[in-house]
Amino acid sequence: MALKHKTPLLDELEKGPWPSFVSDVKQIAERKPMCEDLLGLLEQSYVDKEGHWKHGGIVGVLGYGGGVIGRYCDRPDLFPEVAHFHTMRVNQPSSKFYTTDVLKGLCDIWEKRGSGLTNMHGSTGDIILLGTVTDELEPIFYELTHDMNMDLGGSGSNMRTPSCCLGKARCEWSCLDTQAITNDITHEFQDELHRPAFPYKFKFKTSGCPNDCVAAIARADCSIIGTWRDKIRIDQEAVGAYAAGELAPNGNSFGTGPSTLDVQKEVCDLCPTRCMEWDGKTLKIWDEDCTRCMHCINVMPRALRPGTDTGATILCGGKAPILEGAQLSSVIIPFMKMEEPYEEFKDFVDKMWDWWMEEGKNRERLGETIQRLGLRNFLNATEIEPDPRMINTPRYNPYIFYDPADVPGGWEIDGKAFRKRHQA
Amino acid sequence: MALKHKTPLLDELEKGPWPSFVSDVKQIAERKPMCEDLLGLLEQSYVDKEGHWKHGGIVGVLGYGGGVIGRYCDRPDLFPEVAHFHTMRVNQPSSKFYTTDVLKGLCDIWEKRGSGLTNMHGSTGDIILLGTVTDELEPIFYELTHDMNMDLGGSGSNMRTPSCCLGKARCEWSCLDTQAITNDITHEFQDELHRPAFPYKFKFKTSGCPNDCVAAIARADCSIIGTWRDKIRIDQEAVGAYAAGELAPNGNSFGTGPSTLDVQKEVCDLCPTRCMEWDGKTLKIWDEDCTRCMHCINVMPRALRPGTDTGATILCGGKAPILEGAQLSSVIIPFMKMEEPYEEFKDFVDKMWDWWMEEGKNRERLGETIQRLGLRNFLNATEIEPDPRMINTPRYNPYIFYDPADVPGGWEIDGKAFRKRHQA
Amino acid sequence: MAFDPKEPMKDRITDIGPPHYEQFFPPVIKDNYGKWKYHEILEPGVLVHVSETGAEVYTVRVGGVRLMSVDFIREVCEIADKHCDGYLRFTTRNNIEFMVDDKAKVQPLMDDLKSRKFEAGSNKFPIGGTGAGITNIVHTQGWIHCHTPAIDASGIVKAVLDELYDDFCGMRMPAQVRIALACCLNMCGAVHCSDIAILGVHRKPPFIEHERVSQVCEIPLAIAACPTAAIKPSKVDDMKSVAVNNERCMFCGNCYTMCPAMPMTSAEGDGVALWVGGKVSNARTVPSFSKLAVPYIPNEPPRWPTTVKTIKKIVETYASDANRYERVGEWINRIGWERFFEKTELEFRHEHIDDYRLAMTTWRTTTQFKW
Amino acid sequence: MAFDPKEPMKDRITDIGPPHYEQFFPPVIKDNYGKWKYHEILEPGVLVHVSETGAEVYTVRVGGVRLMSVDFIREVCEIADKHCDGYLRFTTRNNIEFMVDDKAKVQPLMDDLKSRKFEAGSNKFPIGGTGAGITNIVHTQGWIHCHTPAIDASGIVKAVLDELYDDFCGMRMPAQVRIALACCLNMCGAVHCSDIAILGVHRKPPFIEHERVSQVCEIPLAIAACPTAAIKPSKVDDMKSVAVNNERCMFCGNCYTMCPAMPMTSAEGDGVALWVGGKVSNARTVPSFSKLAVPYIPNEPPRWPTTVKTIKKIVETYASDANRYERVGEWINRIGWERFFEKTELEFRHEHIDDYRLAMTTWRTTTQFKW
Ligand code: SRM
Ligand code: SRM
Ligand code: SRM
Ligand code: SRM
Ligand code: SF4
Ligand code: SF4
Ligand code: SF4
Ligand code: SF4
Ligand code: SF4
Ligand code: SF4
Ligand code: SF4
Ligand code: SF4
Repeated sequence: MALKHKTPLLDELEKGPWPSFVSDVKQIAERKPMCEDLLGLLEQSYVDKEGHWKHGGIVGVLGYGGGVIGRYCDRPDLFPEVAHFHTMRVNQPSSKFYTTDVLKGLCDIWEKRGSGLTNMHGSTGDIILLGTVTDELEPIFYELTHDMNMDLGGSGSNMRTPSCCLGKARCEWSCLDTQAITNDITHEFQDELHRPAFPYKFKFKTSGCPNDCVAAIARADCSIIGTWRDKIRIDQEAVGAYAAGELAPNGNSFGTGPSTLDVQKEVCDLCPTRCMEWDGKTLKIWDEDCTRCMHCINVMPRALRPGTDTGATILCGGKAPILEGAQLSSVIIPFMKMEEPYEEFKDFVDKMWDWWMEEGKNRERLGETIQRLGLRNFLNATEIEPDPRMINTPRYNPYIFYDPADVPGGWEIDGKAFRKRHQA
Repeated sequence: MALKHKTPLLDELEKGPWPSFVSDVKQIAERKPMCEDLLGLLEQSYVDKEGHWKHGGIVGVLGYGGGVIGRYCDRPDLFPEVAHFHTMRVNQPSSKFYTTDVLKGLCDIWEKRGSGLTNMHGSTGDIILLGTVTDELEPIFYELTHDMNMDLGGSGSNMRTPSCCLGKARCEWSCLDTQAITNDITHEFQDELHRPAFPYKFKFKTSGCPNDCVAAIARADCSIIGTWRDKIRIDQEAVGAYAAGELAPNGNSFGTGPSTLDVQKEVCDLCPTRCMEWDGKTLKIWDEDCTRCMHCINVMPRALRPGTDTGATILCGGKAPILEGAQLSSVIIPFMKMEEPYEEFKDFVDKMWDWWMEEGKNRERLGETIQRLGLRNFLNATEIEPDPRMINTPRYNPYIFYDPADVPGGWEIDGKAFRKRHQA
Repeated sequence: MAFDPKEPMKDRITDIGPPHYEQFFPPVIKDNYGKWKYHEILEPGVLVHVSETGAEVYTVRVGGVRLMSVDFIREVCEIADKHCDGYLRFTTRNNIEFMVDDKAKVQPLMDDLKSRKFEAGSNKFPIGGTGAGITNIVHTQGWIHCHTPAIDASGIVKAVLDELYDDFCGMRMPAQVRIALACCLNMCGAVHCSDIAILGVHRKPPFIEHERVSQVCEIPLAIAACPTAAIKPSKVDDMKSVAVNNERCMFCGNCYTMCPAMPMTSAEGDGVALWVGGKVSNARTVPSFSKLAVPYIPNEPPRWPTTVKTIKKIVETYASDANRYERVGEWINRIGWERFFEKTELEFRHEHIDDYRLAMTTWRTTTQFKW
Repeated sequence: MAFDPKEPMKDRITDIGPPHYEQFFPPVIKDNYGKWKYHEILEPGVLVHVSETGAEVYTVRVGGVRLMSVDFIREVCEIADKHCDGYLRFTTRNNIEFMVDDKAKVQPLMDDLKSRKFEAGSNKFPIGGTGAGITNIVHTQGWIHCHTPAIDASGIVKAVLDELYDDFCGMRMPAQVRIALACCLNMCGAVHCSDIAILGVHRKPPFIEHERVSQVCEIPLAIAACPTAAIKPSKVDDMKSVAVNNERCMFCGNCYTMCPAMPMTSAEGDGVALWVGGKVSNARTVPSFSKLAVPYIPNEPPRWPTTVKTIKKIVETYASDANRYERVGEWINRIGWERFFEKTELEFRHEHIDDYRLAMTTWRTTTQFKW
């Protein structure tokens, strides 16, 4: 069937081996006029080299301040079917396992009430239902909550949909119940998620170990990353097997199959703290110097495993560049046991948010507030003692805000007495 | 002889093995009342835990804007002899070799016309004549210039007295004629040294090699540091001798005498670029990867020497914390041959100063002006092409000031045409 | 019961959050939760995880085109129903994972996946994205949905992954390579910490629609939005508006986010910047930001050949020059930026030198560098 | 001809600059300029440099008390005349170097130097300051001459070097150790890049003498002097003056430099901060700043026992824990700051955490740290 708009430029994207979204959209466009016009609009962008969407409008479902991104195209004259093309963010189940049932259910709703296009998934983690009209928002929300037992995710100045790596579900290294934590905070903080009351957005992400497969440290205002306090578990025999070429190094990441591993060069010499010793027979790890970077474990998964006294390092402040430049999250709590019901963690979150809501400026991410007011201020508010693990290096500038409480007489100098001792 | 003031606290500093300045000053105080009162004043400071000098006054010699630091004590009632106690900065000969003649001559002048106390030397490098009265300034200057062939150094917002390491005079590693350069620029820029016309002070320091024995990179607005472009010269036999324990490692810095050097561990493994290979017989250096850090040469001075195609790396912006925080100098010219009469270098200096005098704010060091206006601006003004050697890392923020000259239509967007393509 | 538009609050269910994850775990996952002992990549895209119980789960990972229709999802479900008892998952980089609990089930699954193609010829389910290969490109909306993009997203990603297809399906790289795309400086994705990042950039300051400003914007918010304080309040023909000091504008687009009357999209100004050397994991070296490699490449729809070629060149240089285990940034740190520009034949320009707030910390304050 | 105060410009000589260095080179230096081949430290404080010509120069280095009287200089000259043909030099760290061109001349020179003591007992010419020892402490004026010091200089230096005397005369350290002192934040010296730095700090904001401000200060300059913009213009009893927001003051003293009516010296507020891990050379690792180790120790004249003890503790910890060739900062980088504070038993406090302009770049943005 011929589509409404010719798309010679887009058609070029049907070529090549990688799955073509154009082919996919063209297929559904045959029965979905919205998709037909979306293709036309996109072709127009390819011609103009400019996007064709208007600045977002505010739409949503009753009682929620987020979860829907309003969108209108700027050429409704040419592409009337995408005049409205709002996105709904549906909160994904933690770590994105699905049954086909639930996916098919979503598809049915979306076939009926939306464009039939989705993003699986959005960058924050939500299921993105891409393109519908204002009138369909409430019915969709109703069906999601009633029929699918699902809810919207976040948008706006609120807690955003938390996400996590797959953790213990299918990874041998996870030091955390990543899904349990994510699911728990998502439910605990539903109000914060749906009703924007923060200075700006706030994201949680949880990775089971320092490999950080959900990129928490780069993308979350609060990054929860699994770690351990005891020793790396070593199976010396398996180390020997790696050295002897009986096993595939790095879980066969290089496709080499079983092949000799130069333990000294590939493991010990790449250890950031050089805290391992290999004499050709026994691998010794000076765990007190290990910074738990995961490298040795990554390379010899059948020989080494994280310790068993596990918990999380909590880091804060990660974000993209807007406004003051990108930040990675910084260590705030070096170690916290993460056990249901996560009281200690939630206490911390409460104090953190109280401070940020009190002190944060409009559109100021947590990391920027900490930058502006200083880590000391944040630590005071969250009642955390300073620890060298929070910093790469102590200050190298001498501009120290000494606490007047530590100084005899505080900030006062008796000027008269001074001038008795010192003539002007 | 009993001195005028009791100094029980200072007397404690006569104890101990390190030479006691108190003993020295007490000795001369027997005939110099100024020193007697200086001791009294210092004792007073030890009691009060506060200094007793007034905020500097402006004094000097005619026609010069610097070279004298005015100083008055704040208890002339108690210590009248140090009511005036000005310092004169005398420009040291490059790298501070002296004949006893010249030193004795200085001593005679200072015995007669000053306190008899000095600093050999001040932090910038000058001979510091410590403490005289206003009336003696001109006579001292006269005698310095006439009898000693000496001149004052800098103070105030001018070029400060340049200084250097001893270089080729007694060091096998020097890639520069450090004294010649220092002497030449000092003489070339006498006007800039004596008559403050800059936004703030400006310092040159020159080290013969990257060991930087004059701390140029930390303390100079323009740091000239020797380096080479060709290969490290290797004497393989001597390498072997080090390995065999026939020579003392690191010029015997550890006092070990001849003793085995583990070339792999102590040299190759500490090379920052790991560009050396040692097979127990031959040392191979991949010079194209060498960053000329000096380590290997330092450890095996009898085996390795810098190359012979020598010159300087010019770095700019070094300074102490005031105002915006300390800076180390940054690479501006990766390599420049430094040959008399240093035309290329002086051209650069002219452009640098022109820019700084044009753009620099009052009391803004060069490094701070560069920070405020950007390295690009400075490079443009000095007509230097950007080079990756100037940076540790390219920018990681996306806040790029694209040059409108590179953009079709520059900064203009035709709003009308835009709104034809895009409805508002 | 269906939704009744007249009584929207009737029977309303809110704040229920997402469904509990556990119900979506395939039995082998549920049974072996927390018991996994080790894993191995059997071939590109195929993983086995072995449990302390002896159980095994085989995962076949396929490249996910994130923008997918319900038809496509239904096809995914069909496959999962057929081979995986109706379970599947998506990865944090938008790949799709089919899991089976028996080795014998792997080959039929793979055969099925490989057999499925779009009519025009592209594969629906490329198997790969594991180990030392190039996995899926994380990306954002582009011209498909957003209002501030300087580039498209899906089209560029398709063009780049066509070029790198063999490396999605292979594992010949020195280490994993993560590529990400964001269509504007908001960077919706971890492009600020990617091995290779494709970023949409504007190069013209906003133009100001004075008639609209006071209607559609809160002027103080627009002013506060500017990181370089380039925006000042102004009056034009008696209308409250703003003025932009173009000299101070670095085209971040944050003012437009706050004020629709300050558009800055333009065909001539917009395009791609490429960044390299970021990383997220704590393995060996610490997480780090992506750094500027190429300040600007024009938008070249439909297949962005210059962007594709440049990325390919970077990838190949890296592949041939880096040591095993070295991520792109680790490789560059070893060889030095002077060598990176030389080897990749990219031009070093003024734009590479930082001039923002922390610029000083990026300058070379040592004589250590290579000729 | 002598100076005539009535005609100060008569016969005036100006702008002649320093005398040419070459005339001060001893013959062996002049003859072998640029020809030196290698050197060796024969014993602490004694160096030999060997020329390509076969010539040798022996250097005996002695600790220089920078504050010296003309009597002391004359004694130095006497020694140089006796042993060194009337030549000598000063090093960049204010030590004195006596050079001879024959090995036979070394011992008599050393004997002479060792024999000279002040009456009260201290040595005049301690031999040392070479190699992996602790050389002279670079320092500034302190209470001897400057107007802004928070501490004395010469007294603290004397007390510290008495304690470290054996290490000035020895070479048992893992690498060279450079200690520096500056008596205020102006840091006249390289204390910002020293292995160990002793810094004078104020802890009370300036008090303002409103009656004097407009007489002795240019108010705009005082305001501009403040890095944190803590100073604002104000009026007090009709006098133009300034006001300081104490909350924003970090006691840098820069306002006082510009305005004598804003003194901030006080016995209770002032004292010592200790810094560690800076370095200047490009050897192995790049030059780096000194970092805060101890935020505050009170002034304890005449011998500053707490300061001395703390430095000694740092030195001994370093000496016993660092690897050969590791400077203090390199050692700390290897073991980590968490271990540094543990091993030195120094308290980690709020003051250690940077909160100035580049603070963000000092935070730990990785999960890598030690327990
Ligand atoms: C849909 C999504 C991109 C995608 O294609 O996946 C998205 C889309 C938008 N983001 Fe985003 N962001 C999305 C994930 C992110 C992420 C990634 C993440 O969450 O892990 C980031 C970087 C991490 C972070 O938060 O710092 C991100 C950083 C931003 C920013 C810059 C925030 C900053 O502090 O630097 C903005 C600008 C703003 O907030 O005004 C922004 C703004 C936007 C807006 C709302 C545009 C705007 O100017 O108001 C976009 C709406 C597009 C549209 O029309 O649908 N978006 N945004 C992602 C959300 C899907 C989901 O819910 O799963
Ligand atoms: C005498 C000397 C210290 C010494 O005991 O050796 C000295 C003494 C003073 N310095 Fe300095 N500086 C001296 C070398 C330095 C150095 C070291 C150097 O030159 O290598 C520095 C650090 C390097 C640098 O320039 O950044 C230095 C950085 C300062 C600063 C901070 C400058 C900055 O940009 O951060 C000031 C404050 C100012 O300029 O207002 C300063 C100001 C002063 C003043 C003039 C006090 C003032 O506030 O105006 C001091 C006069 C003391 C007096 O009464 O004699 N002095 N000053 C040094 C000069 C002797 C000489 O000429 O040889
Ligand atoms: C499935 C997934 C988690 C999830 O919840 O979805 C996952 C799964 C695994 N990751 Fe990952 N990682 C996943 C995203 C990530 C990310 C996040 C990202 O790329 O956005 C990172 C951080 C990337 C970065 O640093 O920029 C990540 C950094 C790692 C590392 C660290 C490698 C390194 O040297 O830096 C390892 C260890 C390794 O591969 O040796 C790892 C290892 C693994 C292992 C081997 C863990 C295990 O024992 O099962 C898993 C299979 C690896 C493989 O595919 O070769 N995973 N992994 C994600 C798959 C994404 C994809 O579809 O391609
Ligand atoms: C005499 C002097 C130069 C001068 O013009 O006066 C000098 C002379 C030598 N230095 Fe130096 N350095 C001198 C100040 C410096 C400084 C500056 C400073 O401390 O303020 C530095 C930089 C310090 C820093 O990094 O913080 C310096 C860093 C070096 C290094 C680098 C060591 C390192 O591993 O970082 C070497 C190489 C070595 O010792 O192996 C070196 C090596 C040398 C050699 C061996 C050079 C040679 O071949 O003759 C000289 C004898 C070393 C010795 O004393 O053990 N010199 N040297 C200075 C003596 C100062 C003193 O009296 O103690
Ligand atoms: S972050 Fe760690 S625990 Fe989570 S999936 Fe990756 S490797 Fe496994
Ligand atoms: S986890 Fe990292 S730091 Fe720890 S021993 Fe292994 S490689 Fe070394
Ligand atoms: S800087 Fe280099 S050339 Fe100069 S004295 Fe030191 S080691 Fe020798
Ligand atoms: S000078 Fe430094 S970088 Fe060059 S080879 Fe020697 S140790 Fe390596
Ligand atoms: S990166 Fe920019 S243009 Fe792309 S989706 Fe995010 S906000 Fe929109
Ligand atoms: S684009 Fe960014 S820098 Fe330019 S005016 Fe707008 S907010 Fe300011
Ligand atoms: S450091 Fe401060 S107090 Fe000491 S001499 Fe320099 S300016 Fe004066
Ligand atoms: S001491 Fe420094 S911070 Fe405090 S008011 Fe003065 S200039 Fe400002």
